[in-house]
Amino acid sequence: MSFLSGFTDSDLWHSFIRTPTALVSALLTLILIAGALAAPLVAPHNPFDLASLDIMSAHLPPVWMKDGDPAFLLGTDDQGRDVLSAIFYGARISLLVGFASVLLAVLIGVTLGLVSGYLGGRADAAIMRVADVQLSFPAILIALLIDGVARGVLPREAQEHMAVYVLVFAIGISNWVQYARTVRGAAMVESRKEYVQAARIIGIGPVAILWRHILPNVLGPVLVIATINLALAIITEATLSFLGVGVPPTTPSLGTLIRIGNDYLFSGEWWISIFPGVVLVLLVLSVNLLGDWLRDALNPKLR
Amino acid sequence: MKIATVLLRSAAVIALAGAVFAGAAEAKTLRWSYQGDATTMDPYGLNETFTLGFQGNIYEPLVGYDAKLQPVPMLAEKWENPEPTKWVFHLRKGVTFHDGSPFTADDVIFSWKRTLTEGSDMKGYGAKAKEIRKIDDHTVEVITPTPNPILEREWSLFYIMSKTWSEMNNTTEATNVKGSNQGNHANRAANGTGPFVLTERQPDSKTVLKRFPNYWDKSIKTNVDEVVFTPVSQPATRVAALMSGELDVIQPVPVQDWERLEQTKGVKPLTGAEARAIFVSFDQVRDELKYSDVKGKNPFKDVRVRAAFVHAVNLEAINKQIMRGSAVPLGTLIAPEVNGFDKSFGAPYPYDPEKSKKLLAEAGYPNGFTVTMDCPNDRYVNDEKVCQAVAGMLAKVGVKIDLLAQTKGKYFGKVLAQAGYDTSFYMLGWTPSSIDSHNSLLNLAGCRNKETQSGLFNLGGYCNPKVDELTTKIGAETDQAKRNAMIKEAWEIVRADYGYMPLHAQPMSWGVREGVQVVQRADDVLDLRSAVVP
Amino acid sequence: MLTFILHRLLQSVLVILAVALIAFSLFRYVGDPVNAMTGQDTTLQQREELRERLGLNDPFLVQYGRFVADAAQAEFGISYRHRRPVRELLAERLPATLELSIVSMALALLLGIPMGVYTALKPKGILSRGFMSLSLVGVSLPTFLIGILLILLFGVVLRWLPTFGRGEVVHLSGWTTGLLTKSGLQSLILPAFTLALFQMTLIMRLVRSEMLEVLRTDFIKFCRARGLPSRLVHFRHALKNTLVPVITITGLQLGSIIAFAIITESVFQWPGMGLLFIQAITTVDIPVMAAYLCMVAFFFVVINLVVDLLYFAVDPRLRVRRAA
Amino acid sequence: MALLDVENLSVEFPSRRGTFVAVNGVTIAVQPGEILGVVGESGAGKSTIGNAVIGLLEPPGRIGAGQIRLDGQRIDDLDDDAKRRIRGRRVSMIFQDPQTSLDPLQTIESQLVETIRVHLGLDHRAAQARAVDLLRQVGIPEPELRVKLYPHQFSGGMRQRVVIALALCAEPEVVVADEPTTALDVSIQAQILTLLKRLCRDKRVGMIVITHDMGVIAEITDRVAVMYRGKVVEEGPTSKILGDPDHPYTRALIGAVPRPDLRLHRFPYVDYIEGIAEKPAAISLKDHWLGRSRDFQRRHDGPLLELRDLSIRFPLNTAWLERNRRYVDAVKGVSFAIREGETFGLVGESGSGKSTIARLITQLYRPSGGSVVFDGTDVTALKRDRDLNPFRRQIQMVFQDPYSSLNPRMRVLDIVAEPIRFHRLAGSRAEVNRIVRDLLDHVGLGAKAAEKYPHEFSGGQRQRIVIARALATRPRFLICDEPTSALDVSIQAQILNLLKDLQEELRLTMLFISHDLPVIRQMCDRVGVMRFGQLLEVAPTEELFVSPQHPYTQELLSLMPNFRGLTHRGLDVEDRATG
Repeated sequence: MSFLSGFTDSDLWHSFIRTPTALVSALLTLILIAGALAAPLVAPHNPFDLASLDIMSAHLPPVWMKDGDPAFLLGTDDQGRDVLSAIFYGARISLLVGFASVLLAVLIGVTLGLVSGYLGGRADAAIMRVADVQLSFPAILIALLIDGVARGVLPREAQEHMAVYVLVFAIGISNWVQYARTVRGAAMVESRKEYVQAARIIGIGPVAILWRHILPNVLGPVLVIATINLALAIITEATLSFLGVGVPPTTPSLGTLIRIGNDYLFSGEWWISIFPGVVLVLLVLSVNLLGDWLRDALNPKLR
Repeated sequence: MKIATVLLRSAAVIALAGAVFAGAAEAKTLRWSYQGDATTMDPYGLNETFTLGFQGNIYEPLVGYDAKLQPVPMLAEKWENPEPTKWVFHLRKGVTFHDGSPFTADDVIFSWKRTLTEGSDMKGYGAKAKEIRKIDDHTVEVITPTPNPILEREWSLFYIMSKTWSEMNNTTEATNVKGSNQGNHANRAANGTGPFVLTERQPDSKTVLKRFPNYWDKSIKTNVDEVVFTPVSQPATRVAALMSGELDVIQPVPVQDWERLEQTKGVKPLTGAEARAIFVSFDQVRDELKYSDVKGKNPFKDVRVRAAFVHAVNLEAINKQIMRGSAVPLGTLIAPEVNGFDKSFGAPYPYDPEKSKKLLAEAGYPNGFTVTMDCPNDRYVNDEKVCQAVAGMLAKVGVKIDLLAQTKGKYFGKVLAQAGYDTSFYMLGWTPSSIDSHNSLLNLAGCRNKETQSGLFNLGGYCNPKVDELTTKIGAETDQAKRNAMIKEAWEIVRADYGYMPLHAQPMSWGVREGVQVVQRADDVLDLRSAVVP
Repeated sequence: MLTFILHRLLQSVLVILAVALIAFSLFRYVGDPVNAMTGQDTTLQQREELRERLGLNDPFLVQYGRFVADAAQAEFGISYRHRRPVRELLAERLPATLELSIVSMALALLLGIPMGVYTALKPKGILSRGFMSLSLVGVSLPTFLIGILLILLFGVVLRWLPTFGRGEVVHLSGWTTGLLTKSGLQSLILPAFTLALFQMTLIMRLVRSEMLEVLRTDFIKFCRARGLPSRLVHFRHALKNTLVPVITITGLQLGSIIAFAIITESVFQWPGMGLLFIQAITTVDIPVMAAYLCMVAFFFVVINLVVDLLYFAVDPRLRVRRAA
Repeated sequence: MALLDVENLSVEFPSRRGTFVAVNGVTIAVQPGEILGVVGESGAGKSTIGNAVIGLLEPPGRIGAGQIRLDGQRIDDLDDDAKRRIRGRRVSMIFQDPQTSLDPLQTIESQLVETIRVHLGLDHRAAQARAVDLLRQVGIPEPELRVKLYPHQFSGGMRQRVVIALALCAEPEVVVADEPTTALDVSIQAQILTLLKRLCRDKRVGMIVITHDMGVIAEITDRVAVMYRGKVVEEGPTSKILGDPDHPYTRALIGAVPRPDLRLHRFPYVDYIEGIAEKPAAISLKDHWLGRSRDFQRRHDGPLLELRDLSIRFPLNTAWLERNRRYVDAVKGVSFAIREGETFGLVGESGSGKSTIARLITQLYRPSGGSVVFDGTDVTALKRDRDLNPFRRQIQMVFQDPYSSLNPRMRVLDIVAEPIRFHRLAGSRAEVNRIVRDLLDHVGLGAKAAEKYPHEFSGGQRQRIVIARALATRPRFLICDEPTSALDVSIQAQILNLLKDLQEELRLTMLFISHDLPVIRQMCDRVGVMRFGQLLEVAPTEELFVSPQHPYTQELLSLMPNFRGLTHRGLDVEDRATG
């Protein structure tokens, strides 16, 4: 209650409602997320249900073009999948992968960052070495490798259903370092502050201090990185799909849809890749814009 | 348009890169691209159609194929098969290798020996001769271990190397990935008797061939002086390069891009049915499927289930929608071009989902079941898409397919013999290298048998002794009529057993610049002897 | 200083070893190389012999040990697919990738830094907003899509630029360059731009935010209070102080550019290491894959070292601290 | 007509919460060679005047009304370039913190030369010569060599000299010095002030010194303008303003200044500033919750706290080999004892190790030698939290910076309640809330403060919260580490009053750490003087101030600003202090 009023009164809120780009992008993001979540309700067809696909209705153009079929607003792909529905469901997967992997990265990164920032010494050295090693590898490669391993070690039956989680894992693992470094820096600053010393004098243990005192104060930058990385994760997923290690084609994500559509760019069946492409760009763009605004808004120096 | 011309010229500059001899400007150049590179220049390095096909422009066999894949004299003018296990080849006189050294019987014998060296992947070819005797400089006598009626066909890709050259360059053994890597020279350089000379070789990026001025056959109709070969793996990029005029011939063209090529002026698609048959099959050996929700038994051991699957798939639809009508739907495992094909067993099974449902119910799976399908996603034309379509159609009769589509590396690593045929339901394609049914029967329809190498690619383990019997006979039968009768019988048995779910003979699909003439051979090989550029 | 470098080198060796170890633990899952090395008619025995010859049947640690031992002598074995020493192959491909990476990095810097400075100095300007949103569109498109669209536009529709390959290259003692020929330069444009786009955005935004920070510091205020013209204040004082973090990121990005080249190279058929790697994956060419991964790791380590050294050049405070 | 005339100047900062007028109709003037002091507390708008004069108002600030004239010519309405040319050339500025006022990546020389050349258009060589000369003038030894160095290679004082050199390098007519000595140690302060004074006289520069420090005013200014809430409430010759102020605010301000020369019982209550109403009613410990803090029974009858030969060293570098590790001795062999109920003062300049001692006593650091004995128990020997917590409860601390010593994300309620909850000092949640409210009320914030967040409070109020938190464990020993050095003088007076009251009520034992001798004198019974981690001498406060033994102590005392002219009106001086 008081929190809410406190929020609506906060500078963050005011800069938000005063920044059109922020408003628009937030709105867009919400719409897309809502659409993705409500896919089963809003989508005219279920593109993941193979039995419902009729290959004879494949490659139909959008409804407003010649021999377009009103049943398929944005046309169909090579399997007779309704592109519109595929987009809804695909966005769902892309977002799932995006959010889940970011969440994973944040969990790992923040935890390690806090530990190494607060404890310092050996733990810090060790963690940061690992970070360096990992940094010496670009996310995309790491994701590729981890994906390879995961597919190797998982029981093959599982793979179909695991594919998404494998991706989440791969992308998540490949992105934690950034958080760790940021949080570490922030945690170092915070832990030197006197309110932390006060807590220690009282006798409060490290875990409680990290959790109750330091964590809340380092979340700002994390939030910013997270938004930017959400966009990045979605792109990464798409790129991995392009390299052929994405989700199975029977349950395509936006990235997979684009990859499939790529094969038809020249054949004039542009709608198969362009529509998902547009949605992907819109999604990523709006998330990026949000992150952008958030970064400036949360940076007191810029206010 | 002016810009366009300028840049076309600059494109030509690209193509002419490496041209050194005088008059390069007027030289007729063919700029050619394939989705991958010819893996090696060593004719015994890899037994793979494209690699050997490419080398076929530099090296030559004793007996080759014409445009119709019928045997034609190459380095052997005449040959006869006087006794079941004895062949005599009369070698062409006055033929010289690119380095000027003359071609003699010694080269044939040397080459034969070389195919048997450690690094060689053509041991199978070498093994077809027990001994090769030199009668005179231009006659050799080949003793086969068993009667072999089609040796000349089976050796169509056994190229002859120069003994002297190989010895001079210390490449008397086939390229080997281990040890001293003898023969690495032959891997990068070449010295054949063919119409083209290898002048530049940058693996995966560029290979340049030049016309061999004193090639023995003056009658070939090509007017190409120089060939610049650049592999381009991304289909989109490849097609773009053709349309932008940077290439003259590309293969393959994604079938869905044909329309576009037809509409674009200056280029056109070139298509025909390939000798490669694409099919799906079932694990009929294990007592319980590895990847299925049916436990304790193997539904595919029941012919009704196999039949149900076969009848549930609408080949016409797949052909129309995914292959754009370019494939030839099949009811057997060989393409029409393959020796022994016959409509009687080659026509597709009728599409009848109702029957499928009924059969499944009879077999005790009224609600179908779930099985994982292994499928490559970068090996055959639209392979992944076809698998999806099959999955979709099976879903309609209640069978749920989990599709595991992987790159060929992973896919073959999983399903082939070395991995113990680790699959329950898979897609595969096959071109008999001899363009003869026997090869397909032996590899695909024969009961698995490590000793006789029979059924090596029979990943589902379909087995019917009658077929084996016939296959052995066919292998030895020298009377073509009798032989083809037996082939027919064998294929009919396989069909009746529903041992496989044949899909289609996949299309060859090339793209060429307007005015460029090439002959499209059913084994998807581009024989430059017939290439003509405007 | 010296100890620092040594320390770093030691660390880098560890990194590379770790990378190799990880890489090797993966190779068991990427498939069976033998299939890519043999034709369909090759018999089972022959395939088995081949496996034996390649030592693929040895335990994983043995293979790893062998690899490390060889790698120590810059010997990465023979490519299964090309049947040539991997060293040669990499040496052939290195120039292409480096040229592409460095050119696109330069592109990213040349465009990114000025744009960043501008957007920082005129945060509210129309042009700045334009840059910002434009740059965002840049990062919001998957690289491969950008590449294909560029090909479609400039290659097929306009026919201005070549769509693939590296054009004509000039050989200079073990190095090949496309920078000296018309066609080479033309073919460089599209891939370099595709590759640079993402980095450019990154750098621009980094410069912007850093610049904004610096512009708020006391010493800048003092510069103004001394009546220095804005030109001096912005470029002599502010920009130079901005560069320190920019150097780090640039360094790291150069690394990830080399890695991202994988996609760009496979889209534009650029004959570089990335393409080699991708093809190695599909054909399970283990020696190539291992060598490539180690190579990339090596690059990163070297780059990081260079970055650290650059700090000393830029920031006098470090010099002293290290000295002390 | 003066050198610089600021006439009826108003500066306003528009914001979404309405326009804030930082400077409101201010009129001041400076003559050549004259030093005008602008004194006031934070938020009074004094710095804004400086920025307005130099023409560098922080956006969105703008001049609402009035004029600024230099030699009678208006400079506030010039275009940016003209303003730029005046800056540094005719009007220059000196900033508070020498650490951050110099470009870290450029040598002193390049920064000087660049400025000189911009304004005087000399060639490079001449500019160099002038740079060296300037450094000599501001008293930097071996200028020829030092000029090649980078800022970080100078000590704080030296840097401030460099800053001054930079400000003066184009012979400006007016120099605005904004808190020029606040960031420096006492000893350095004095030097810089004399330097400024000298330069101002020699070069006939008109100088505006902006400060909150009456000491600085008394030291160097000729005239003073006292600012309060954006207005100049009183202006006149320094002696007059300090000796016989007319305006009640001025009086209050002066009354709040701790005197080195006499000890007050309580500081006069200043009714001009935000914060609290009257002194909170004294509490009877018998029935009050805090009263129960008397419940520890003395274990033995020695001093309550005793430091025995306490030492700690910090590693300078993290070398692998033990032998190349270098250490700094932050505290070396310090021993002293504090009796129950007394206030012990520790004085010394920054880096003398006094704060380190506080952290050693509170177990934030583990000593590398010696021991801390509290109430007969060697606390440093204890390892397990279970054993330590009772002592942690008894020893609490008040920190220097009220802005960083409160967790910005926690409500005041939770901040103050945390120790109570942790040490289970209250039965029910309701009781906790009651206690917290009571505490807040007691430190003069009022119970409703509990629901708010720290950022809603001013520095002084925050310090009260900090004190409330410290009291919440019902401690017996309170450490105050520079509790007021971040606060305005009037706020400081109140906090010091509060601490005095609490100590009397709760019979707290206190360790009071400060660099500020006058404050020490007001608060402490006995004082220890520290330098370089060592304790130089310990003596009863009055004794120390009257007859210091150690030469360093004498030096410190000699550096204290003299306040002889300061009015004594309305101070309640402790009788025993007159001596």
